[in-house]
Amino acid sequence: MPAEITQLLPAAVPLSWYLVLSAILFTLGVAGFLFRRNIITVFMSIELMLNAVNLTFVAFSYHLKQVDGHIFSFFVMVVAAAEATVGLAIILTVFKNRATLEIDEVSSMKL
Amino acid sequence: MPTSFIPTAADLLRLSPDIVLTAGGALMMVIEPLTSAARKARMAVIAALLIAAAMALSVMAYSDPGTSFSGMLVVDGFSTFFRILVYGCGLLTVLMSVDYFKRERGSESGEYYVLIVFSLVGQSLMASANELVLIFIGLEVSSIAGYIMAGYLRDDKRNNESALKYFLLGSFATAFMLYGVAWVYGLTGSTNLDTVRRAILGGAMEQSGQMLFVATALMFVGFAFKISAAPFHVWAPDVYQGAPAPVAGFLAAGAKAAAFAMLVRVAASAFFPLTGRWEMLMWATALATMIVGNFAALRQSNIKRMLAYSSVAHAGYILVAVTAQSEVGIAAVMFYLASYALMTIGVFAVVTLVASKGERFVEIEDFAGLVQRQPMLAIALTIFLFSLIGIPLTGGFFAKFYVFKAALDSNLTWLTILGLLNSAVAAFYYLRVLVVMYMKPAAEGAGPVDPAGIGIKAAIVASAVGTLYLGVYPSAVLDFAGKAAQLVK
Amino acid sequence: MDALLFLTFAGIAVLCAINLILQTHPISSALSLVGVMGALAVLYLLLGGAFIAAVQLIVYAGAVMVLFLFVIMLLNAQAERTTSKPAIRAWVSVPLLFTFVILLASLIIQRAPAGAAVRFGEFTGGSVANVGRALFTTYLLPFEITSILILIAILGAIVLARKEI
Amino acid sequence: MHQLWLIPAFPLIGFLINGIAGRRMSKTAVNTAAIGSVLLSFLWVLKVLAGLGSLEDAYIERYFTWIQSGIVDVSFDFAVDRLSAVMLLVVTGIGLLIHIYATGYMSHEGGYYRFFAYMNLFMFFMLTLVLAANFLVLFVGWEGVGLCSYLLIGFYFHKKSAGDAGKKAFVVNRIGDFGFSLAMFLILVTFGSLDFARVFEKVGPMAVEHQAGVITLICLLLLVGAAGKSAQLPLYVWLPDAMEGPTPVSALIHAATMVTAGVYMVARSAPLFNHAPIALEVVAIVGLLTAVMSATIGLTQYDIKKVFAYSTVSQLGYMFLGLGVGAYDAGIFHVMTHAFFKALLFLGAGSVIHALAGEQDLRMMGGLRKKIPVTFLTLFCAAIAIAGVPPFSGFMSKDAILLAAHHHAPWMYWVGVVTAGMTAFYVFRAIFMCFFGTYRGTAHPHESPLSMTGPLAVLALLSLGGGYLDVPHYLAPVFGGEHAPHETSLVVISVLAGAAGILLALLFYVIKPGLADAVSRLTGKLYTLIYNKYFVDELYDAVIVHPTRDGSRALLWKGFDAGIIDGAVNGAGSLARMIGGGLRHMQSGYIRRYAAWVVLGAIVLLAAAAGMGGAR
Amino acid sequence: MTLLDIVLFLPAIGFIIGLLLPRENNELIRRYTLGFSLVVFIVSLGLIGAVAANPGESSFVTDKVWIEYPSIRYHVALDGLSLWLVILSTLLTPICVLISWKYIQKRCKEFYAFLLLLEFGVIGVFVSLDLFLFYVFWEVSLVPMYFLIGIWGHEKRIYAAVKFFLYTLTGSLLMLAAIIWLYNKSGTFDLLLLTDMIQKGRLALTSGESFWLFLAFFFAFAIKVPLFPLHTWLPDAHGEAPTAGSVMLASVMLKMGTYAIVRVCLPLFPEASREAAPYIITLSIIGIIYGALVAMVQPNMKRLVAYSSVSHLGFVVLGIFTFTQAGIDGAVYQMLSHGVSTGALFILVGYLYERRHSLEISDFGGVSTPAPWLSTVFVITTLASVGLPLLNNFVGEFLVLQAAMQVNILYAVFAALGVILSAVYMLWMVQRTFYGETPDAVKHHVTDMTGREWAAMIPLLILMVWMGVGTQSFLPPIRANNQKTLEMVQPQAPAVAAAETPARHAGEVRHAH
Repeated sequence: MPAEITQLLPAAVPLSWYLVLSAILFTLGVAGFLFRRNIITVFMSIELMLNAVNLTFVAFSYHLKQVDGHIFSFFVMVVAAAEATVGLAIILTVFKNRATLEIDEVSSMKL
Repeated sequence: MPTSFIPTAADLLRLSPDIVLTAGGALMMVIEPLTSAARKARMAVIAALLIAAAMALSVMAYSDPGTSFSGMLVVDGFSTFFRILVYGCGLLTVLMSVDYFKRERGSESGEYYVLIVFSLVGQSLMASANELVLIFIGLEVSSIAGYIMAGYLRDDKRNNESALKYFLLGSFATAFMLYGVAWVYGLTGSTNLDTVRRAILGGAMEQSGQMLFVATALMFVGFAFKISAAPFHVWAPDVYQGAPAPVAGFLAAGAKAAAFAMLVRVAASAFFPLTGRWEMLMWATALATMIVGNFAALRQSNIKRMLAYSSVAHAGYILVAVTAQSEVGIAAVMFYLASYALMTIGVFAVVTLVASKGERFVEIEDFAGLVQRQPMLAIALTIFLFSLIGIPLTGGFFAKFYVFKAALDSNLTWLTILGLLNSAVAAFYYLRVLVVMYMKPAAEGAGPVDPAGIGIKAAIVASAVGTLYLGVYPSAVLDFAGKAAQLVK
Repeated sequence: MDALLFLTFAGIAVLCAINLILQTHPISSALSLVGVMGALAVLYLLLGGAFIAAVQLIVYAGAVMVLFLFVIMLLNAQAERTTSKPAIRAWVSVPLLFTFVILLASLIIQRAPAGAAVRFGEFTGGSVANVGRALFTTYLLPFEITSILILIAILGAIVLARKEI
Repeated sequence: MHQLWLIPAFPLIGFLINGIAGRRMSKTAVNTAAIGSVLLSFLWVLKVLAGLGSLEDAYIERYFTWIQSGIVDVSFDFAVDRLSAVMLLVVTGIGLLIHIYATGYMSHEGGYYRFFAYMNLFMFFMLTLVLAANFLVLFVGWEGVGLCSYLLIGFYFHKKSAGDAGKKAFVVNRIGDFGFSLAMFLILVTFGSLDFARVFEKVGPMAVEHQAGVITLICLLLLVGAAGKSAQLPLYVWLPDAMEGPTPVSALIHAATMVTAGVYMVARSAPLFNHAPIALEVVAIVGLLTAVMSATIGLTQYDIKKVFAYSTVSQLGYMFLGLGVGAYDAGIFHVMTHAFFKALLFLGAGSVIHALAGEQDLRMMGGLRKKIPVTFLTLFCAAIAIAGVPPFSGFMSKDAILLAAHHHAPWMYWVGVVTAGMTAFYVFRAIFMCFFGTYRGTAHPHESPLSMTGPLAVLALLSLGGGYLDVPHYLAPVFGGEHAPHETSLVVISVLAGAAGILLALLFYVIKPGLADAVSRLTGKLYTLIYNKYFVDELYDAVIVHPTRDGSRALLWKGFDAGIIDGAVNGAGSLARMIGGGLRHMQSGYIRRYAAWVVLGAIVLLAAAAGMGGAR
Repeated sequence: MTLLDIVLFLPAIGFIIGLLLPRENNELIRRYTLGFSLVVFIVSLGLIGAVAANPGESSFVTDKVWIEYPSIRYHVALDGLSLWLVILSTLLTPICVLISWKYIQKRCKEFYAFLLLLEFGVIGVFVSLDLFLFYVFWEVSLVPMYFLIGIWGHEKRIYAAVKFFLYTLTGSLLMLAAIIWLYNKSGTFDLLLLTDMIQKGRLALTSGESFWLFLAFFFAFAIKVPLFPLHTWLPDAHGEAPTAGSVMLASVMLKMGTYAIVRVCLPLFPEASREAAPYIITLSIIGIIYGALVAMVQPNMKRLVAYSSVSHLGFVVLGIFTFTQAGIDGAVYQMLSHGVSTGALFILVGYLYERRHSLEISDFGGVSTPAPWLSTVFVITTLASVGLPLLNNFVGEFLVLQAAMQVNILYAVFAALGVILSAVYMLWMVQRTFYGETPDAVKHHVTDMTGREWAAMIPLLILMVWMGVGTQSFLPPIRANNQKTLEMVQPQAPAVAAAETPARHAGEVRHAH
């Protein structure tokens, strides 16, 4: 690796870099929710948002020199897993009734 | 960090209602497949007994208030009030669901009651948790159970859609909330409400006040979603309309009460130092919520949807009391939720009955001539609707009264006046149901309403009696709420 | 060195996330998500989260995402049709999202607590032992509650999907 | 105690008997109750007056507190003084005669009992009016007689014109009452009492600047009231229409008694008017104008009762002239004599109408002199009385007024004289058209029964000799004894004017019939104007009635009420629904749009939070 | 448990018993309601003695805690102001039962139950001395009336009922805000206590505050009165309501507004009331004339009477805001008179409707011929309504106009115009309805009054005359109470009033001149 590049970069990464990365990932998750039309992809976008949150937890945990943040992200993973189970089950029923995964076609109730 | 993970006796007592419910729920899951189809009604009885036991235990637990599980859980008046409230909602929902599933699916289903029981655990945790992550987990327990219940009739398109919308949007909003929690954790070094509060008072504010404020805003997105405050209410009409009527009642009453409990506790304990700056935002949210709920409800023809909008509007009234940011306000929130739970469950119980198999009759016009077809049912519905309007001698009146009293106490004069005018607007759409029910003849072919089972009858009578009781003698509940409103000693 | 590692894996995560959004076929999206998760696992390691990095890979990227893939396969989900009327106009959403991310990022850059910069190996509190101890003492209650969550999830799956398909 | 209250109480009892049970009673019983009650009342008047003796001062009886509140403290009091004594005698006396007459006249009419019930009720209110010891009790009688007038005018209620006339009478009277009641309120505010005695006591010592302002205002408002009741300009329009009622009613109410209530009231308030010379002047001018104007209309009418009705208006004008020039006694004197001869005129006319089975048009009469001689004779007596032929009653009273007018302002005298000439002309015109020439009608005239002719005879005697009752002198203690000096030349002139009128009538209608038509053609438009009563009714309709009614309908009701207020109310409702319609479009049904709302909300919140959070 | 409590709660008990009666047996329900309401009336007569003996003070006081916090008390009492209004309510209820005997054929049970509930509500409004309790009753009375109009009304009944409900509710919600505000300031809802605090200066309101509070209260009351231009719900409500509904609405419920102005607005906000008086008087005078003019052109009898109510109630408001003894006495007396005579008018219009099934004046004519007694009674009632002396309305109008003259001659002049106009529209209606040719439709359908109909009318006819002549039976308690109110509104008033009141002259015979 060329030394110039190494020198351009700081020796240690500031905490805010992690946090900004987290924010970007979170926003990308939101964007996924808004732009994708496949229900499963939309759901995956939510998972992306949760991942971003986890990164924040872990980053702050480092900053605070505590273990608690890790525990929180662990809980978030469990929740995500549970959500995934239920969510996919719901998606299954929707698919069975409508034979589509197009999110905009699940819009019979409105106004 | 405690050295032993063996909980003390006091810890267990304070958690006992949830323990009982969890254990009972698990047990029900075991015996459910072993029960013959004809005897599934037993599951409802077991669920009811469990909930009743949990109620009793939460009263007992209150005899020894305090925190437990390393400050995770707090048993105080506030949490006890909401525990009993959500258990009550659960109990009434169990009662009114008995006939519903028999009618819709031809047989009872035990899992439904297990879900109610588990979701009550979640709601009770939302009310009694003293730690943001535990609150989050409680919220997820309650919500995930809710998602499943909303889509319980899996062959019904409306149920599917309702569940999907509720699930996707719910998870979406919770992610925001969680992001806020993460920030709060980073900025204050803790997620324990008391510690957070101390940290904020102790200097976190000076260091990163702006971020902290934004973090609360992120959390508020999640809270506002759950209490269906505008503009985060968008899910509510679709979900309530699509969900089975008893479930819609449960969501509108119990889930909303728990969400408010969580909002109030977080706002009044951890972020109390910040709430002063939240006033303008809360003010606007409360007003927007009332307006959106009431005005949109004017144009609804489906009664479940109308009630959903009305539920949004009521959230707005409650937010008025939250905006007041005083103990009087918190007491008003508590009283309001109690009476709102009774009347809204009552209304949904009546709707459940009138709707008939497949929920065919859920248009307002389908209530025509109800007073002749089913006078007692009509009288009960009248009581609930008057309570929703806020006519004296019903719980809804005192609820509004306390809310606006609290608002005026905090000099929110304009919000009060706008809120009162809003409730005049609200009268219009409730009156429409009354008009149809009393003043229009029954439509051709509208036969007698299905005979009501004992469960739903009990639910309706209990809600009506409760609504009237709160309307005539609100002191008992209000006194308790008043005492419990002091969240931070 | 730290910076380089960070930038590399941050880049991977962001690219994968963007790919997740751009792909129309759910399987591509799912695989992108796995990529994000993997990259994040590395970042966790950098932050001293040994346990969490492992869990991220095993449970999240491994189990949960497999579940996703499984369902996608099961439903034989196709790529999104392009003709469908867009529900959200991009010219509304994109500026909105940019505002959102710039708001957050600028706030973080300007106001985030200026602690010590992150150096790999400086903090090792996220070991399995530490996590385990905290989980069974301070966080006993939430931990137990998550079991209910799992129970409900199982129940939900049964209720909604049993005897189906 | 002389139990004054019995005087009105008798007719009231008669009213109650006939009103409640009359329908089931025989005619005899109805007659007994009706006439008996009035007779008892008359006798009781005589007894009371006899018992009270000379009656130099007012005699007051107090009964009970009626309304007491704040400055208002009014009790039900009756009083008698010489003024009311005269009125009592006239009212009960004439009333009795007319009641008797009516038994004959009404014998073939439906609603016989109802008629007498109303008549008795009228007597009750009229006597209350006369006996009142304060303004409010007077007002009770005042309104009451108006009511009875309304009821009796509309007696033939199935005829639309009768109902209209009744309503018109009531409403116009109400306009008068409007003035009267305002005057009352002002009196109460100014003097702190409504008792005649206390008010008049206080008016004397009052400061002069008050007299110019408040008292004049009070008097003018009283005049409005009096003008309404006594059919003076511009409120006279109801009286000619009031002839829709049965003829005895016209005689009793619209000639002899009720219409003179205004005169009585002004005379009663003389102490007030004496302190308001401007008001008095107005009274005189109004009276004079009314007298002239209605006399001219009387010249052209063909309905026999209308002729006499305009004549009544004209004579009432005379009385007001008398009051206005300060000759209250003369005015009251004329009230009395007028009661005699005008009642007689109407009753006689009634007898004619009765004979002709309802015919009232003079052009359909003629030559009845021989067919109904008694009626003719009595009517002729009345005619010479009203025409001012000496030495009969009309001459005496009218002369007193004219002399006083000359004393006050000579031009008033001259106008009065001209009017007297016209009066003589139109009365004799009626007499001649009716009784002379040849019969032009189709009915079979027959003389009336004794119950009708009897009262006619009595009234004829009174008309001829009534002038010798020296009323002005008797009233001296009430109004003070000043009289205008007697000037023979003036008397002669007025008598000549009357004679000219009679002769002219003789020329036009007996000697050369057809001349009248020629004259009317000659005067053309003027004649049309007068014949149509100066188009006053039409004017009122066009200026007041129609604009009010149409304006109320179009502008107030449809425009303001339904349009603006309800429009605003309903508009608010529609607006709310519109807002609701807009708001529910947030609910597009698309999950992703919902998410966009959440994001939008979150961004707004965050931006606000970042903004506000930065403050610290 | 005082007699007043009994009178108040009897109708509520009757309501509950009524609900338990069998739905099919209409005759039983009618008889029961008639009997029950008569009992209430008779019991209520027992209230008169004690109040008349001590009119300036509260009698039959019950003051118990209802709700501890906020301190809401069941505080009821009766004084000279409320006494007659309570009696009027109890009297009119049995009359309403009588007149509905034939009129109401469908859903009898509910009808009579609502009637009793309405009685409960209105009595409650008149006797509560706790603002909160007052508000509760205020709203409670709204509900049965809403149903009475909405279920048993004519074609546009639903529009009318909803309009009525929303109009009133909007006003009363603002009142609720004001009540709460007062409570937050003072810690009590008790009217007497509040009055005392304000009079003694212990509750200091800035003039801005008291102005807005006054306005909030007054707005609610003005809608109920209804004061121009808030009156447009009234013609609709009256026009569409069943007879009994119109009667209760006109005779009792409108009085709730004016009663409340005297009871609440004046003592609590004396200065604001005084400042607002010219504007309110102007509005009320506009209302007097406007109501009369619009009444004049109404083709529908009930709407005509409704607009006449607007006009008559204008007198009441005018009287109140003159702040003179005579004015307020007259206003209260006018409330009662209007209750009797307009109630009677609505009853009679209802009789006509029962016969001809129309309310359009043009569908009638010549009714006098087939129904002379009906027409006689109608005319008497009309005369009472237009304020003929010796009948009831005259007294109130006289006092009010007198008071107006005391304040400003122009007030009196314009208000008196209303008296003229009332004669115009009333007599015009009488003439078009009862006089003239009798069309066949009328001849065939219209019959004279029956015994039951007489029974409903006779008490009212007696009252018209009694209240017109024997005012001393009614006025003294009213006067005594108003005197107290006046002292609060105008601290300097009592001395002046005493000087103005002429002493009653002694001796029966007195010679003048």
